[in-house]
Amino acid sequence: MVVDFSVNFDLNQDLPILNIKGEIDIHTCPKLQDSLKEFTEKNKSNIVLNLQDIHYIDSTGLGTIAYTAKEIGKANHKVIVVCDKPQIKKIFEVSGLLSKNIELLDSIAEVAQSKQE
Amino acid sequence: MVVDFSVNFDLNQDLPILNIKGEIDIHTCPKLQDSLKEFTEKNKSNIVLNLQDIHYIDSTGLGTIAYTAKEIGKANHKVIVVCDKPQIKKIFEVSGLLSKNIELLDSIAEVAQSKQE
Amino acid sequence: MSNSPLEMKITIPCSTEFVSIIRLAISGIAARMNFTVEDIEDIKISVSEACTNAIQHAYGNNPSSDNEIFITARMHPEELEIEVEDKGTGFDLGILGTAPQKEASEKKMGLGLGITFIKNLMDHAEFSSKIDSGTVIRMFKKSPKPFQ
Amino acid sequence: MSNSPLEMKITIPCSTEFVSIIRLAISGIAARMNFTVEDIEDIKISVSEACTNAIQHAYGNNPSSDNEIFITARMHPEELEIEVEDKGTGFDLGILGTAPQKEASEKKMGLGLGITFIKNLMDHAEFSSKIDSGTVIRMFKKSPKPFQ
Ligand SMILES: Nc1ncnc2c1ncn2[C@@H]1O[C@H](COP(=O)(O)OP(=O)(O)O)[C@@H](O)[C@H]1O
Ligand SMILES: Nc1ncnc2c1ncn2[C@@H]1O[C@H](COP(=O)(O)OP(=O)(O)O)[C@@H](O)[C@H]1O
Repeated sequence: MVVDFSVNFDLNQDLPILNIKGEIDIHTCPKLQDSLKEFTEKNKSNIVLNLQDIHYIDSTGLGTIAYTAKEIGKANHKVIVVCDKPQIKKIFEVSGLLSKNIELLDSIAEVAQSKQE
Repeated sequence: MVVDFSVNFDLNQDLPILNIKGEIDIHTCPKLQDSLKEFTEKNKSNIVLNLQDIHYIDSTGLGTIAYTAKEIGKANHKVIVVCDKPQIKKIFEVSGLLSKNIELLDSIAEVAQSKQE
Repeated sequence: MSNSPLEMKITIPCSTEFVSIIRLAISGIAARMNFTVEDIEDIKISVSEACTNAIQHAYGNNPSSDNEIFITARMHPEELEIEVEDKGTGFDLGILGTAPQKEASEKKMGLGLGITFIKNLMDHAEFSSKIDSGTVIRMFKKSPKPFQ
Repeated sequence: MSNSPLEMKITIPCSTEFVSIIRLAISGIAARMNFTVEDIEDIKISVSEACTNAIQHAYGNNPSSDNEIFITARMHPEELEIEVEDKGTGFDLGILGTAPQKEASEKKMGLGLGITFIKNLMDHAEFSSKIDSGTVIRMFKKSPKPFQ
């Protein structure tokens, strides 16, 4: 079914986490863009995009993530995408988007780990 | 999504149970009809239709159940429909189908209970 | 933006496997219009029954890509309108609810429930049918909050 | 039964909220044709990207019931064919993959990924476009077992 789309910041973690739920497509993407813009204007740090509750992402969603990565990359920060769904991971891989400042991890737990390394 | 439809008999219970999964509509109904026909030809007893894993039923499904009830009603047997989904229960109620030989119960556990009463 | 309501049109062949796809698409539209889960179920069943009738009665259950069913969803600001049209046999609306119709329905293992469901589960429904020309059912459901 | 493939046609207005409904309907068709979950995802994304392009580029993101997008799914015995057509601006296919196009895409926050996805995720895709007249994309995916 058509699931509600929501974007919520969790700032009480080591790194700020954006929890996104639903489907990211041309219809819902503007909401994500707004949230990310608001965030990057206020915060100067790495950011975690939690896509565990996302079951669809299209090129507009990837474009928005790439744009954010470019913006925060200027200050040497990066976007950490958390997702373990094979179909979503595949889209990131086909897109050729993964680079040194867009990282793809399987779980939030791995974020903490990768920080320590 | 479009879910697979399946019909399975469980004859190892007090009463024979037909476990039905998926959506009952004009497309899947013939399969249900065949199973019920096969059953009523071989068995002379009450029958439990377990609709707990059904998320849709239409008038063709109700028609098939009513037909079976009529057939086995000739030998004073009845159809016990098990279902606790409000939307499915509503359809049975709007249909006006529930009668002394089509009974609607919320759980398999209640079948055993209603037998003892 | 033009003033006419947003409209989605779907054409399916008279073939049973497409009815569940229509239910999916119509649920999607209804969810976008903020209908409740219960209302969405009611709409799904009503549209599904109209399509089922077209397949069973209008085209005599003869699956063919020539026998088409036309479904139109119109998203009005305050209600969803759905039209299901076939170009099949048509029927005499006067028979609805009569004894001979009940008998005829039962012969085909039907219960005369399809139209009963549409009338009971939608807010309003209009039927028109012409022998040898086809049937159109238009059904309406008020949306919980004004749309757009 | 006629020999032409079963065909489902959907017309939507150029409005973003309909793209998810197209995905639902297309998943339904693909599931009926026994495609794997992975294939269904690939088909969903490809069709969705084609619709998104029509909304963004063909009709300049101007939601209107006059600007329509036409989606046709044809269930061939061994493959699913999906056509997405718009009557919008059209574009020069020659620009695809060139540096100026990449630049233009990026200006619109795009990545030039839509068509890349379609080409990579479907077995085969054909593009045709005419300036001021519109664009048609036809895409094909072989089904795992012959259908029907
Ligand atoms: N689209 C249609 N084309 C032709 N006849 C129809 C159509 N829809 C309904 N009918 C007629 O109206 C009768 C009642 O329909 P319905 O209430 O759905 O009950 P049922 O399908 O169980 O017979 C049908 O038996 C049929 O004769
Ligand atoms: N339906 C269409 N109508 C007009 N132009 C289109 C259409 N589809 C694609 N294009 C053009 O092709 C370019 C590449 O499309 P695409 O690969 O989807 O990337 P993006 O949408 O990110 O720019 C678009 O920027 C646009 O100029």
